[in-house]
Amino acid sequence: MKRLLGVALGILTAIGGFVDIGDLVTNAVVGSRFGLSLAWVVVVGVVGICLFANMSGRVAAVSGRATFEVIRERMGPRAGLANLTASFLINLMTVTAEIGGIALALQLASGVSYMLWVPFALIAVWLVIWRVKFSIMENVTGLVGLSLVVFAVALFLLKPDWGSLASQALNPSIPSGEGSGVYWYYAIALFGAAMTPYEVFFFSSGAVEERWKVKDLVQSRVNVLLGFPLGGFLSLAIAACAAVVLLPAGISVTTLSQVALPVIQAGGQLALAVLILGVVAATFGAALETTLSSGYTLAQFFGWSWGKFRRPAEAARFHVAMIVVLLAGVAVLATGVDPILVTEYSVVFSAIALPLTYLPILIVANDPQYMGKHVNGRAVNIVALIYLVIILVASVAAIPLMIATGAGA
Amino acid sequence: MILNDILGRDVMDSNGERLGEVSDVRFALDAAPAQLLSRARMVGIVVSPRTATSFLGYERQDLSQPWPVAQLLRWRHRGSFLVLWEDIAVMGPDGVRLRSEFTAYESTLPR
Amino acid sequence: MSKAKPIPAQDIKPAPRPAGLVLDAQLHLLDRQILDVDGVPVTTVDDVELSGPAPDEPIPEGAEAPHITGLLTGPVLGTRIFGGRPPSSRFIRIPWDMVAGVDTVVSLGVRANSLDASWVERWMRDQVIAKIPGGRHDPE
Amino acid sequence: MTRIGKFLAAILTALIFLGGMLSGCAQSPSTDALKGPAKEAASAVRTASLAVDLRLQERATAAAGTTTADDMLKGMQSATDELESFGAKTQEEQSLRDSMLACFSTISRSLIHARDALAAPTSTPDGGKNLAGSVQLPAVQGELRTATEQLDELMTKAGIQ
Repeated sequence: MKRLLGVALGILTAIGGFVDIGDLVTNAVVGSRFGLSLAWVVVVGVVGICLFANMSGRVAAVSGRATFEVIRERMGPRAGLANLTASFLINLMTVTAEIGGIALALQLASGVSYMLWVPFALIAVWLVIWRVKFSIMENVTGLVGLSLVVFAVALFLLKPDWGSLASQALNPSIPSGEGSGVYWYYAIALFGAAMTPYEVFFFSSGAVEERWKVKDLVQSRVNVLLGFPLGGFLSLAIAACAAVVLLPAGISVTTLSQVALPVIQAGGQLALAVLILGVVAATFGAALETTLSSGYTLAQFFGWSWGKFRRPAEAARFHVAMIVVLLAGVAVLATGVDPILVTEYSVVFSAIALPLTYLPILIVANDPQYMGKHVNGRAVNIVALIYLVIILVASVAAIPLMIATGAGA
Repeated sequence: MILNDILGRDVMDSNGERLGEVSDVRFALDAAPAQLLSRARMVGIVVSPRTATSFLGYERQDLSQPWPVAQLLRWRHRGSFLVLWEDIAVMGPDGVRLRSEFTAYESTLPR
Repeated sequence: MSKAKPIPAQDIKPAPRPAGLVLDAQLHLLDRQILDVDGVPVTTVDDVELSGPAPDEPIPEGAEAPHITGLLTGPVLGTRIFGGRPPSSRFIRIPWDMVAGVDTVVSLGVRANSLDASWVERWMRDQVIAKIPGGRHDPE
Repeated sequence: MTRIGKFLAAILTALIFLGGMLSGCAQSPSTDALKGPAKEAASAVRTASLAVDLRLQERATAAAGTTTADDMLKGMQSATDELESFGAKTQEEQSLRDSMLACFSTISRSLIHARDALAAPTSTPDGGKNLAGSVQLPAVQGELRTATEQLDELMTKAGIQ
């Protein structure tokens, strides 16, 4: 019974933890402009993140090595540093976006400008990183983040034409008025939002934090294989809500307040309250994850002591690095840059950096020195290679598409 | 001497003909145990005729997964060989020169 | 760069097998994590120092093979990435005598705090982290 | 590997699209340069309209309503800036730009009205109508609708769908 409860808890936190500001915004933007015609990308992205998160978790549980240690060891210091620089900048952008997301959600709740909420969000995030135990942090934000299910409930309340939604999703076509370049640009953005590299840095380091062993692998696999797809289902619900309400109204999403409109229309003030709670929890959880990820990547590259299971004094450089990242993120927000814009760029840059992260994981997952008898099976390798090709193409196409479409304008 | 001084340097035979680059340096822990671990004695250098970036060691290990990455890397490093310390005449930042009667050994790692 | 002269495949002989553990530096040593005796990360293997020979000078026949004297960390990492070479006075050494094992990590037989390699960590701890309330307590 | 084929096709189309954009600029500069800000304005005014509707039905809170209106005002500001930087060459372009700018300022004005009306509480505990709130909201809604129609007309005239 207790074990079942543990499994259930794991799945619920995986669902709640899957959606972050990037998924929230990108899915709503896409839904409001392309309907569900990009739903297939979410499916492709979710399968990919399941595959590689599971692989990185397995490497961490079996060998005790987190992803960035593996990246440095396998790719050497030069390629490792290039990867570190890229991952760190993306992490920094994502931290900025998530803190902005917390503040924007609080503005939606209070009507007080988000800029005034930023310092509050910063201190709250830092306090949790400084003082709260890893498992508590994960479970609380994950469970509260689950209130984003309100998007799925709202979709039902809106009584959409299910047939037309299904046909949009199953026979994707580019809506009139949108260029194919923009369509593919957003395809890459959605893919990047689903497969953001920080998720595997966090997932593998989290496996070390929680001292997973080989016997925990089954549970981690269940968490990933059930939790992430259900999280992906939430992403689709966000897109569908926007497709049902905003697309016909001629509204294309550029702000978080617009993302909330379909939910308000469906469920009124109660739904709005649940939505804000969910957005705050999801972005707060993601802010924690991305801040920790930037600490993890730096510490693992340079071999510093790291981890929330240690006292801050026993992982001094790790904690200093995270404080610096948080302050840098807030400094970026203080310039008055639109957090939503930062989010949109961060998911596209994520897509660009994906190959650097996923190739070393795949190679180490095949190395018996690390993995013993737990090396990848043939089927996993085949699927992973197909994904590497997709990832590579998306990464190469991202910048040209960004320039050609004026970042999806 | 540090490893960075020789990794990636050109390897020449005694006539000055280029044979490749130092892609790795092999050690063996076969001396009498010291304090905690035996001394690590230098066995020799691994020479790759094409590229010094020993990419992931596929050429020396019995790894064949993931296909075709493993096969590709192995192919890129075909012709790698091991030269023992006894056959090295000079080594340093200017490169490595081998003695005239050097022997090339298979670079595969013992399992 | 000139093309390398290939060695005919039939001239490549099976290698003699040393008695002990065989390590390829690049493959098994460089860039691996170093843990202290309690499993606390100390640093990474940024380079490896050998007992000889004198660089670019002829090695006399029959000279004894060099061995690893220590693992290096600190500024040498920068030179491995960007080139150049720091003076050996700036190396931070972990003597090979302290190494207890080499696997997917390099483990030491001593505590991190006793090593030069951890001075930045100690400085950050004493000057920054310990001064923030709660820095020395377990997370709750 | 049709997916890869699709991606390759995407790169090709992107290049073609880029070319098309460049050549498109040469043919009808007015339409393409106006398209971005016009679409942004259209989306903003419709968003405000929806927010006012939801507030009238007492679904949206005052905080959510004003936040939305505020966000849309910011959007209008950037759309206006973009439109102002558009250098009109012909007489025709100039007049189109000027009427669009006028329309934009109408929209911005109605957005400010909307924000103020949205901020007020809609109903009092005794169920009676509050003077500042619900009385104003329908008027604001009318204002937003008129502005929307005006913009739509202009966009049709400029050949923007």
